[in-house]
Amino acid sequence: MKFTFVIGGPQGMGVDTSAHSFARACAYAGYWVFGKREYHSNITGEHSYFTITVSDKQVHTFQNNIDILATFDERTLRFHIADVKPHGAVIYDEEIDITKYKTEKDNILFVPIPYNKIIKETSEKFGLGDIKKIQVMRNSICIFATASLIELDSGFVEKTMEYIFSGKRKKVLEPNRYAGLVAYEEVKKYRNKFHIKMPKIDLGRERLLISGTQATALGKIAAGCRFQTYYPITPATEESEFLESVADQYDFVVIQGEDEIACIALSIGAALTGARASTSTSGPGFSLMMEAIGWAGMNEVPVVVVNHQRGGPSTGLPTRHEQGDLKFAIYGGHGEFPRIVLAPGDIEEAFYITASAFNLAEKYQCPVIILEDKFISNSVKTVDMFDLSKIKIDRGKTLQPDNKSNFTDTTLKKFKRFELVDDNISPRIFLGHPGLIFWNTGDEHDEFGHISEDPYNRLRMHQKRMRKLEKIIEEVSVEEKISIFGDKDSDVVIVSWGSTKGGILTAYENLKDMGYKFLFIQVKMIHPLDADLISEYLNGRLKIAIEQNYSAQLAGYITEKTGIKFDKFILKWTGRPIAEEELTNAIKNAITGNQKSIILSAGL
Amino acid sequence: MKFTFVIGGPQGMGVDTSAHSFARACAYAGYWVFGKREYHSNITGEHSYFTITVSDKQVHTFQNNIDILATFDERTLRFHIADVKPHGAVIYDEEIDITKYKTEKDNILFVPIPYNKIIKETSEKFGLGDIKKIQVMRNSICIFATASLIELDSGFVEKTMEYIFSGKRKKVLEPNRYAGLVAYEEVKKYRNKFHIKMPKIDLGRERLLISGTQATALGKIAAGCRFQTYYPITPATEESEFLESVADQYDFVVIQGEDEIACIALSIGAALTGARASTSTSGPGFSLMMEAIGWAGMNEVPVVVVNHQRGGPSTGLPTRHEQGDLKFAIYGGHGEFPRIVLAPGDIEEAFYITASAFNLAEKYQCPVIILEDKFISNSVKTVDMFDLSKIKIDRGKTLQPDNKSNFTDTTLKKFKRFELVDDNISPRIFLGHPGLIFWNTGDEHDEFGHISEDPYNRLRMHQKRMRKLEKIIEEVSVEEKISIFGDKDSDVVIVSWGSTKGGILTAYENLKDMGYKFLFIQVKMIHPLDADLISEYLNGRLKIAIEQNYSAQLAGYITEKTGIKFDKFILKWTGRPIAEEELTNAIKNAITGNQKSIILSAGL
Amino acid sequence: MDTKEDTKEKKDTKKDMYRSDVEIDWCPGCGDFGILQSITQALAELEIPPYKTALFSGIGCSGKTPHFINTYGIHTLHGRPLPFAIGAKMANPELVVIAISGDGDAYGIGVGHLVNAGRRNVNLTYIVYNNGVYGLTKGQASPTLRRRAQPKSLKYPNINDNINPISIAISAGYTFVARSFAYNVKHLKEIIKQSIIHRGLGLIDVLQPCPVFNTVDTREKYLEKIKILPPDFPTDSPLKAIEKALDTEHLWIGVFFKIEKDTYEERYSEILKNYPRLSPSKVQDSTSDISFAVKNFVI
Amino acid sequence: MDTKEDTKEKKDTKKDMYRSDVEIDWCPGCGDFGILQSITQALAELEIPPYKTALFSGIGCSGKTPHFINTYGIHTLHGRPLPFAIGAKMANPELVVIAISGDGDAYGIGVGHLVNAGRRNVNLTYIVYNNGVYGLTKGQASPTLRRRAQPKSLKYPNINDNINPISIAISAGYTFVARSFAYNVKHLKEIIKQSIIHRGLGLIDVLQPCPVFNTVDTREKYLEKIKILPPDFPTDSPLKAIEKALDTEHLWIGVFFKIEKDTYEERYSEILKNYPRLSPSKVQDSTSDISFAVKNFVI
Ligand SMILES: Cc1ncc(C[n+]2csc(CCOP(=O)(O)OP(=O)(O)O)c2C)c(N)n1
Ligand SMILES: Cc1ncc(C[n+]2csc(CCOP(=O)(O)OP(=O)(O)O)c2C)c(N)n1
Ligand code: SF4
Ligand code: SF4
Ligand SMILES: [Mg+2]
Ligand SMILES: [Mg+2]
Repeated sequence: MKFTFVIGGPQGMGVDTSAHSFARACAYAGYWVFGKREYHSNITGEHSYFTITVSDKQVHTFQNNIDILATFDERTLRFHIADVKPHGAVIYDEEIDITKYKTEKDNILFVPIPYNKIIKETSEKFGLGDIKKIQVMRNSICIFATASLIELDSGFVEKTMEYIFSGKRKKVLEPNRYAGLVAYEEVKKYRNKFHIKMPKIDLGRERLLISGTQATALGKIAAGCRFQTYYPITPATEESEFLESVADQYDFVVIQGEDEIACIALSIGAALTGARASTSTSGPGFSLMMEAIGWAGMNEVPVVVVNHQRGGPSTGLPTRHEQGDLKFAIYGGHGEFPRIVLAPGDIEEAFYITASAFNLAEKYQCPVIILEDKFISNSVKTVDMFDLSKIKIDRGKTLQPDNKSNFTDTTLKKFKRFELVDDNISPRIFLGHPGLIFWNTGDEHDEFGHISEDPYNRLRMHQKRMRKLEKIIEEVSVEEKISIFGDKDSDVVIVSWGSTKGGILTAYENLKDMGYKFLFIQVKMIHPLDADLISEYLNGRLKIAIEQNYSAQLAGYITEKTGIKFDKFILKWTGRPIAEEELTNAIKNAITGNQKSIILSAGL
Repeated sequence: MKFTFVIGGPQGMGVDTSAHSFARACAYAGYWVFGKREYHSNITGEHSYFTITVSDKQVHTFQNNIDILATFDERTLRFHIADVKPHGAVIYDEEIDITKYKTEKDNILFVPIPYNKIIKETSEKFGLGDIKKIQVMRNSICIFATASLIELDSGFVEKTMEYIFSGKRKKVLEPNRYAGLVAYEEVKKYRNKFHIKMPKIDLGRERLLISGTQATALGKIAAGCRFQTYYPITPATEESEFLESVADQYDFVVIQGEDEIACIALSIGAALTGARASTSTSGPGFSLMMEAIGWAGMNEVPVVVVNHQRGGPSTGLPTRHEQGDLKFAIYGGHGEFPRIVLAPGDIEEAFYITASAFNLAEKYQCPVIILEDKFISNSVKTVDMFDLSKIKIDRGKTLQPDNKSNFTDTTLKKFKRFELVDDNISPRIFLGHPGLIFWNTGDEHDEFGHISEDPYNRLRMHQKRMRKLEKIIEEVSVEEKISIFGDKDSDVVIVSWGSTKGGILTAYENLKDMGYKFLFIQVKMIHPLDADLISEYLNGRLKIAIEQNYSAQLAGYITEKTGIKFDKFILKWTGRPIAEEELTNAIKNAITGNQKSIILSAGL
Repeated sequence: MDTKEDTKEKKDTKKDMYRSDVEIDWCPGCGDFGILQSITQALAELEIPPYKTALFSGIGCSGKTPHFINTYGIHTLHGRPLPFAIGAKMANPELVVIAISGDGDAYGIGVGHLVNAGRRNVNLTYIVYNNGVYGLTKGQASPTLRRRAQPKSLKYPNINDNINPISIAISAGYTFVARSFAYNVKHLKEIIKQSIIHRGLGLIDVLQPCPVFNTVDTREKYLEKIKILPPDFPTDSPLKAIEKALDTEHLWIGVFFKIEKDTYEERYSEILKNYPRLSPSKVQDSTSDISFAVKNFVI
Repeated sequence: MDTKEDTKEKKDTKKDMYRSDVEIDWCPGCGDFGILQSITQALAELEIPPYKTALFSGIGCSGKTPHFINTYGIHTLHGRPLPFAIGAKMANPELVVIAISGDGDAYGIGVGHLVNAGRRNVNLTYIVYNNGVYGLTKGQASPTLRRRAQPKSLKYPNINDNINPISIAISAGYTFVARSFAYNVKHLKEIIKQSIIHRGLGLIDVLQPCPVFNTVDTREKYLEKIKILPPDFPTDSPLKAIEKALDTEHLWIGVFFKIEKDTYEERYSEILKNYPRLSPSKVQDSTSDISFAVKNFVI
């Protein structure tokens, strides 16, 4: 059982909240959900919508074809009706003239809702006054109506309403519940005309309904990060705002800097004191951070930078999805310095990879860049409760201040912060370490951190830093570098990164049923790249790259490192993620057809 | 005939000037010179030195082995004496105890100069007072002494002195000339012990003695660029300061911005008005410019950015040489946008490529990045007079305001600045074009330049921009993309870019005599890369990459685009350029030996 | 510019011509509407031809303004409208140039450009939409939000003090410094006109209610505090101006400061004899003779 | 910090301990020597243990200072010492933090941070070496160089006006604003001490002759113009302070402004109950329980 629900409306009118309540109600009933948000770079008025795919098994991505379209304005109806499946249902305002839509789509169920009537009745009952001012109630009505149609117990919806209308908003709970229940009753009469039913499932275990930004923030908390900086930017801000909301509990210093240059500098400054420190941003902010990321590379400072990618270049499509910053993350900043680039493929990985990023940063003493993308960052999903036992704290070669050490100020020692050691990782101390001092500089430096222009020192210091990349490839486990899915016997291999993972896994299931198989390599540690490891899987197979950018950036990087070229490309850069059906088809075409590049464009 | 002269001394004490006078005097005598500067990131006191290689034929690079070491302090002697060739000469202050150097180096000629005696005599003659305050005169003495040793007519040195001591400095001309001529006489007695002689050559044509930054500035002037912005940074500043010095003559607006972000924004603003506009910087500034370069890519604004590369990452080696920013120039900035990356290989090309960059920028309406490197930017060289007839102005599809057009304000038209046309180049007008208006935005936009989040518009607009890259590859001539040197029948091919060109050409000549040959591909238009063109030369040959960075960035980029891997790497990242001898040896070893990477480190 | 042509244009300039056909997507009740109207009215009343005008904006709700106006409209980067605008103005001084920012844009990420522009006195007008929040990113505190204020999006009361843009602009060297109120279109329009006419760099700080996110600085709160500077207020004294700007009891609106000083264009015409006549926008279609410039290098 | 340990340290603190063994490569006669001496003397007299002190500098001749001093010394990026320093201070409030810039660093490329730091009142001292030029890049005009001045490296007289750092800092919210003279080590040292002791953000603008490049603001010229603020100068009035800062006849040195206001650290301790005790630098070696944070997501 799997179906897709879409709700839309003017931005700023509660669509987000009602979509979230629907997802939550389904989750309460024991189902798995995946919710994707599409919105404009605008505060009030533009059309935004939410697509929620629900199933009794884990859902990894969304579908374009709609089973239930829930609307309360005509624009949403007009925009989305073409995508409603045969035998699907449309919830609409009875005051809208539906005739033309009905003739267009004669195989779907139209469920009229007397929004104004119910709102009026509710207003009278609770003395709420002018119904024009409480139109936002349409959201609750719409959700209850949907629940009713699919026989989702109204109790689950009520429970989400109680969750949402709490605190300051508590006073509107009862009217919303009342209006909703009226609609719930009203719609019961359509149940027998509709095929989707949602009986309660008992899973018997705790899960989370969570977004990518939230999972990332949790990863930071779990890993002991206690210093976050940010400058507001879509779609990254939510991560920091969530951290602000729990700051007190975790002694978490969250600073809104005056710009992204300040943010990265603040975090590097904090990291020097031993704090696990991070900053989160998106494309434009990431561009501004490059000079200082290079400084961190030069001074071997562990700092974690999360780039929640959005459509580029420049301001681009600020609220839309893209995977356009990969090469920039790998090569950004003048000169050469070691860094690690990680890419979680889903919301769970956003948590686990973020947490482990701090270990990598401290073990290899370099900046770590986490590339998320808007489709992960802003989507919500039901996931199993995060397992803290999978995370260990490893602070690398960091010398903790030894309070018992017996020094006096006259025994003050210069610490060789950049000692040339065999494994290229110099022991590290923090600012304030008793009895020791060191220097840092963005200039090439000697072992103490003093400026040195000596060519031989340069030869070794640059080498020391850059060789860490080889060490990282050697030491990081295969599981942290890549994930392998699908059929190892297949002569087709798909390589991808980031949020396409969910779609590829889902398409795999679909295609298996249709008789097609493939091996799927999800690259998680993209830089430094374990070229040998990946080559192994590429050689002798039809190689398909799937990416949400124009130039197939990961594929290009793999070719650079292995010399192996890809045969087929499935690409999309409309700012919209790839839906299950679109991807299933595209992969089938890539396997069977002879088009080299398949360019996708579905989705509003 | 070819020899190498080194002069050194504490920074800020006139070494630059005296090296320049020596080069100029040789040039006046009809010789060809190549001068390389090594200096610290310091104003006064650190050791800096100049290496000048002189020949009766064009010189493309410098040598590490010294024929004449001209010194007036002991530090310079100590630093460089090891590199003086057998039968070479050392000019030194007679007051220095030379014994230990003499025993170390018993096969060279030591020429003592009575600096203090001469200065004292001069001071008395001209009434200059305390000789401690006129020690800077050592420079002139040293140059005259050298000239005398090699029988360079003192008239040529006097002519350079007249050139240097002009304007405000004119009053010191006579004392310097006097002191110099005393030394000139003094040294004559050593002539018969030394083998290098410099009779006058009559070339019969005008040449220039010029640096890379100056040649770049001239390229801008020639191409009609009239708007330059800069923020001081080594080694780029000299380019802008030269433009300031001739600004009035050329109606050139040169603005020193408050930072590099302002500089690139100022230049883009100017470019929008139709001005040919540029900015010049080095690594750290280049990092800061990336966000706005992306804006120019998005809005198809022709702007030329020169990055005079220096040692990175971060502040790095601010006065030293490196080619570390290639991948960053290609991939810098979030998201994907078209740009062109050009790399001149010598000072002549710095002129011609800079001039043509403005045509490319306007024809393809995109930012053009010129990657120079400190070894080009700060070196000086005798070159043939630049040939303006080789440069044409091509402003691309730019509609000039038509003053005769008969419009009234009521006929004001919205201009489709981003019209979707077959060849992906929309006609362009400038701000202020009568009767028309348009919009620009860093957001994805429609044909008028208004924000659009429509997926189909996005699909086409992004494609329109990115497809310009293919068009560029198709249309730009082979000569502008690459230069081919050496032996086409050889089964060895060397690929390189930027300032290594001179060394490779010189090594070619040396190795030819030793029986080794190779084909040499110098890539000038690195991005977009004509992969097919380059593959043609790579296939079937032993492929050697020569670069002055750690990770062989060009080689990697070629592998990405062609799938072809390199066999051998000659790399250097000490901040010092590769000398003729070092490169000759390295290439020989790469051809004959089996070391995969040859890491070089010569030079102080 | 040819005066004959000019007169003809003036006659035909129509007020409504300045509004573009792009649908405005600001929230209902937003102060930005008043600013938009003030700008188009000011342009119309001054009869400046649209194609001679270039508006440069930053990023934010405010940043969308140029799209709604029929002039050349350049929507630049967050915090950077000033350097883009200055580049255009210096390359083509015939343009009437207006820069537009939000308060985050101008006083936060862009304040380095704001301060340094004060040293140049370029002849342009800088209008800052001051709503105390980062509007387009959903209501975080901007640099003008007071300490301890807590508009609806803030998780805890504002931890930063606010900056005083008037006093900063005067300290930085602006030669025209004013404040107005977004809902007072007439007042604002007059100030914009004055600033455009002013020979030099003008900063107009516009108090702009953001009813959606800035739930503390409401229209009502503003009306309580706003006071119009008296007509005889001396606008030539930086100290008096700063004193008024530091007043915590009232929010003064009007022109705080206005002095005459040579503009950046005038300063360049001291260095470049043909400037502004041969400005950089006048590119020739043939290569330029380099013989003067190579003089010193010729051997 | 443990008081007992403290006393012990104080006893052992030696003045010359603060000079590192790195050779100084400033030009002879440079004002930077005096500043360096003032800093080490101030640290010695306040008996601040080197390992509890972190100096953050920008890029320039000035930026090299930390290498010459025996404390943690972080030579950051051009224009960015403040945010690096603030990050360290907020993560470990036990550190004594000093930020160092040149005038190009602080008032040019970095002035955005300078202004925005004023809104935070972090407890640290910001020392700006004001020499009117970009020293390390060979003498271009800095933001404090006056209009029409032409030190030796300029191709034509300075085209920009100078900014007034004192008045900018006060407008931006600094709670300690002072000026001193590099050659007056005693005066400067005392001011540095006062600023370190001051609870809040201090800016010290140091008039620093650069004999090599700033050939117009020579020691002699300075001595003609410099006047020490009278002992009874009221340091609590922004207006009086700005008035003195705007004085064109004299260059006043001394403390212009000094007020008490809660520091950024104190503000965070209102939000975070365990701050500064459990500051971010106190990282635990085990994972943190996320159950509180996931509360709202649990299904
Ligand atoms: C470099 C960069 N960082 C962050 C953003 C995200 N961003 C978009 S609008 C905005 C704030 C706008 O606030 P303000 O300037 O006050 O304008 P308003 O929306 O309030 O008019 C920010 C931070 C961006 N576009 N670019
Ligand atoms: C981003 C960046 N731009 C430019 C430079 C080059 N640079 C080095 S020092 C300096 C100026 C220093 O001037 P100032 O801050 O006044 O310090 P001073 O040398 O005078 O002490 C500049 C521009 C740089 N290091 N980084
Ligand atoms: S968010 Fe605020 S500033 Fe932005 S449009 Fe809405 S009301 Fe106006
Ligand atoms: S250049 Fe000026 S500021 Fe720099 S060290 Fe020399 S004298 Fe001092
Ligand atoms: Mg705002
Ligand atoms: Mg300075």
